[in-house]
Amino acid sequence: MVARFMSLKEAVASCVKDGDTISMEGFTHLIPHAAGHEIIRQGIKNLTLVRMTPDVIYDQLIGAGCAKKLIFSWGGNPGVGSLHRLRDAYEKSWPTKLEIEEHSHAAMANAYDAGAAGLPCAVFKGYRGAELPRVNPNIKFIECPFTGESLAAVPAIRPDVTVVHAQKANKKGDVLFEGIVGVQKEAVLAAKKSIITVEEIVDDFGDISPNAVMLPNWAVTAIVEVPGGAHPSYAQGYYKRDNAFYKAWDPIARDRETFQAWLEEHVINGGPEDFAAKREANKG
Amino acid sequence: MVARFMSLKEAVASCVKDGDTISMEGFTHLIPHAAGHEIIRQGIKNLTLVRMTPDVIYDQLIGAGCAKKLIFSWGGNPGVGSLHRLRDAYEKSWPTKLEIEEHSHAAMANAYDAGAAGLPCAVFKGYRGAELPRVNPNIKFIECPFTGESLAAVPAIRPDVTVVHAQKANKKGDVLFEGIVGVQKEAVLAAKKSIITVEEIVDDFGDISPNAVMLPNWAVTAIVEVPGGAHPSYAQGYYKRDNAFYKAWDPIARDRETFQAWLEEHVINGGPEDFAAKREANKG
Amino acid sequence: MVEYTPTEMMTVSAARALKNDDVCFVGIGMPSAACNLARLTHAPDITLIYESGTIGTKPDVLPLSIGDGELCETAVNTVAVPEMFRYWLQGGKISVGFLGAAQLDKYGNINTTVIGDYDNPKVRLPGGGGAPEIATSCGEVFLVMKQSKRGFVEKIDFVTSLGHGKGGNDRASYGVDTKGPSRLITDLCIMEPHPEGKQFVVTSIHPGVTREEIIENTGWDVEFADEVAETAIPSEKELQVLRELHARTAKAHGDQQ
Amino acid sequence: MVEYTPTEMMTVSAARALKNDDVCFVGIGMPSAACNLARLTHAPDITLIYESGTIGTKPDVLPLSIGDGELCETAVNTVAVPEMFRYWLQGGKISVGFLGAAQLDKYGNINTTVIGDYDNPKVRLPGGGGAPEIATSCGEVFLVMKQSKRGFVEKIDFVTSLGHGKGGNDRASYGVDTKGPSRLITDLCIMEPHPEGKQFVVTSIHPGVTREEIIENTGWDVEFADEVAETAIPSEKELQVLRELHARTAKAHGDQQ
Repeated sequence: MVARFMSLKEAVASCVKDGDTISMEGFTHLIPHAAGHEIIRQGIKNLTLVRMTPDVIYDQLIGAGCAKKLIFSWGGNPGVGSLHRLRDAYEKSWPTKLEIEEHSHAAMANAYDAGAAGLPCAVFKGYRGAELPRVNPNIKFIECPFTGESLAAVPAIRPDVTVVHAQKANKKGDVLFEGIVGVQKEAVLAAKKSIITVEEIVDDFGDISPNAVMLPNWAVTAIVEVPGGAHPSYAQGYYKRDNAFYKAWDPIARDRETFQAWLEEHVINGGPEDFAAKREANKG
Repeated sequence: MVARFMSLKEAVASCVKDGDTISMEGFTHLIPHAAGHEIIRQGIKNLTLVRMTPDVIYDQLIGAGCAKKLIFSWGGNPGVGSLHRLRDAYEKSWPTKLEIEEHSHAAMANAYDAGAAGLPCAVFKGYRGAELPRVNPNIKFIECPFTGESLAAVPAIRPDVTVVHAQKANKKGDVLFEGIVGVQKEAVLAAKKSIITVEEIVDDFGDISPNAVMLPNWAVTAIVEVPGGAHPSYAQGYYKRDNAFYKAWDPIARDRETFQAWLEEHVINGGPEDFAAKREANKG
Repeated sequence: MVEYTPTEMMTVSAARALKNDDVCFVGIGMPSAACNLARLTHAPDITLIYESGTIGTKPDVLPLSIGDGELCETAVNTVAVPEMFRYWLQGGKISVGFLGAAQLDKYGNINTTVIGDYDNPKVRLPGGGGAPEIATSCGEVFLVMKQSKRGFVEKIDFVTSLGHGKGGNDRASYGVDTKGPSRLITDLCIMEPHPEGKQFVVTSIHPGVTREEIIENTGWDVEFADEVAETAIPSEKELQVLRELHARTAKAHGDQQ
Repeated sequence: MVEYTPTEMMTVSAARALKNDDVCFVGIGMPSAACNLARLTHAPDITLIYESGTIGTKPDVLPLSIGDGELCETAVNTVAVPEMFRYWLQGGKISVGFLGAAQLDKYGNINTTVIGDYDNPKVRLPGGGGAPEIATSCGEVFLVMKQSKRGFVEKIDFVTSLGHGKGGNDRASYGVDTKGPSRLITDLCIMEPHPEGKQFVVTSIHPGVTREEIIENTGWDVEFADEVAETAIPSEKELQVLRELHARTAKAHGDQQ
């Protein structure tokens, strides 16, 4: 079951279906925006979206009507403010009702770890004295069988599909992450299927550490070369975070019509090839 | 509490005391043999020795009478055979009685991970249908609060002192591991104090990956430069495993007198400086 | 006479609370400015950790997000996010957590989740992020926040992260053995928890601020210590370093922060 | 006519059981020889994983230990041991686990812990190591072991690692949903579990071996399948590659293995 190289269209069409639980990760760095656009273009609906920080990428998917539920731990546009599409869906059910399941970062990070590790739940020292357990039935407490200490437990995250962006794949389909690696490796290993967009496909990785953060080809489903595919997020070694876009997103998303016009122009009438220009524009 | 550079004698004298629980790790690679010899020379007793694979290094410590208890998951001389000093202590209480607590590798690896993570216990899918839980009261089972699935639990490993060997420290006292990194990082993070012997102290690490396997200086207690300090184990990039020594160990350890003569000559009358020659002899 | 803004006074006071050997878990915004100011002045060896996994980072400009490339490029090491939360935060390796809040009570319990009811909120805030476990796993917690009646309330709408709970030894009743909020730095003053009751007590007032201003901007009955100090004004060096940091940041982010 | 030893026949048979797309967790000794023989003959793309953390390793010589430098130097990636056991083994990423044993029963339960009583053993063996969880977490398990009455026993002294338990569906009663031992390769024959009872049944006999020899060297009542095949003899290529591998290994380790 070695990874197959394919187009983004083919990857999304063959891996993601209505009603799936999908995780698109990247902790500020390497967020798979191009793949998010493709999911919107293919009109996939009723997704349960999982992501620690549902920032602009999920604001777009939610505003486009792809999601029925969001599992998250921090929902904002980092350093800018609110996610207006997320709030509009949650507070006013536009364009559709959005259910939320809220956790802390520690809970989500542990839940991905547990998912990768094949466990049904994650056990950690969390939520002590916090109020989320009152409103989220997916937070429980168990006792350490040796010390009697109370420990939090949350269900493992096991997405149907995980979508992430990485710097490189080699010709065999092994994938290399570098820099802020977030929970990407865990999210891929926790999922039934995975789509990895990459900045480039190289012959081989050259002289890298034996302990580099990698996924071997048999642990990945689909690989797609999408230069700039993380924009407005960034890919270390390739291009910088487009902070101006994150700020510009605020007024775009604040208003339903402005958002829809943006979506029409940049997503519906766009394609993965548009991202290469964004990469060029944010170099250096 | 930044790491201090010191001599091996000073490091062991200031960190390790009678009755401590100590972990000396290194999964075949980077086993801290020079530090083991120093512990023997300082006559430290009643240690609880923790190690996944108590191979030759613990055979020496046990034979020298340093240990009262061994926590382990595989006790042999890899590819060669039995650990005769371990068996003599366990079966015939020579030179002192040795108590054992036995686990599987998965349990120990998870217990180190839990120790590093500040948890009182590790929870994992282990020991299913296996008989160790019958003879080891430190193996229990808990239920997943979401699925009801039975999961194994073992106490976290929290050593008083962890001793490991690494390739390099820089002048600030940050430590770099490369290659087969085993459970060393976890064992250090799980311990109250740590001693790291290194092949060399360099000005800086140069062009390494941001994701290299490292310990920052404030996470380490003592650093000692001991070239060749892992012999007869190996340090990738410096020297190879001395397989011939592992084979030669079998007849040395088989007999109490031969062992004692070896101990007198190579440990009691030896010192960390002897290891540099071993490094030279096993290059290439 | 040096001129400075209340926000600058707050940032400088927050920076001063940090020691050279601290290992500090840094939130974005005001905590990030204070921590980097400390690093660029009296605490050059301080270890700054961001939840994106960057350990010992030394950013030349303040990050807009918690995971800007600058953080990784200048770090001693960058680890995966599960490792950050498991080995480093939960593992008890962090001496100080630096947090802000939308709402705060006198025991240092904080709310960054919702204003109003959880299911039908007046304002839906971003949520807890790292805070619930930063608040309990770090050796101690510094809070930094502009003072106002809206933010400093008698009862917060939602306990995102535990402070001293209901006061006294309540925090320990949750099985938490860390110190919790040990300092609250505002644009008006510095408060510290009462040794027994654990409610915040004003221990230092910034120059030019009156007790009445503090009382007017606080939703609970303000307590003052028997001896209240006057906070030392920002030094020229502190202000210069802070302003240069902000100027570099604005330039790097392509516009005003 | 090609000449070969029973051990070579066993190793070649074990190697043949592996497929090109298998991800195989390899034990030291016989499993290591078989897996690398498969890689050097019909399964060039097989992924070999050793518990030391080396993923996709392609050693030119057989390692003496589970963590020889050769394994890391030729691997696609090397991960920490906790990650290996948590994400890769327990995470269900491994298709085949390859194990040997000191004692084995007809349901493929294995003992590598003690001969005799646990607390007062006749022989203290090295212990389980990775085996208890390899046996339950891999998609299926191949066992490879020289046949003898001492090793192939009616009742093993200690259940280090679960096979088919008491047979039938007993394995599943432990919450284990993997296949378990699906093949036992010895120097005399190949056995596979009965579809219902799960006891081992001889399905292929190595050339020149008689049924009597198998019965004499087995401590339980041997069952033969209705149709028992004759194992194909080692090909010249298989023998050549295996012998070259052993020769390189002996040379590299500085003496005879």
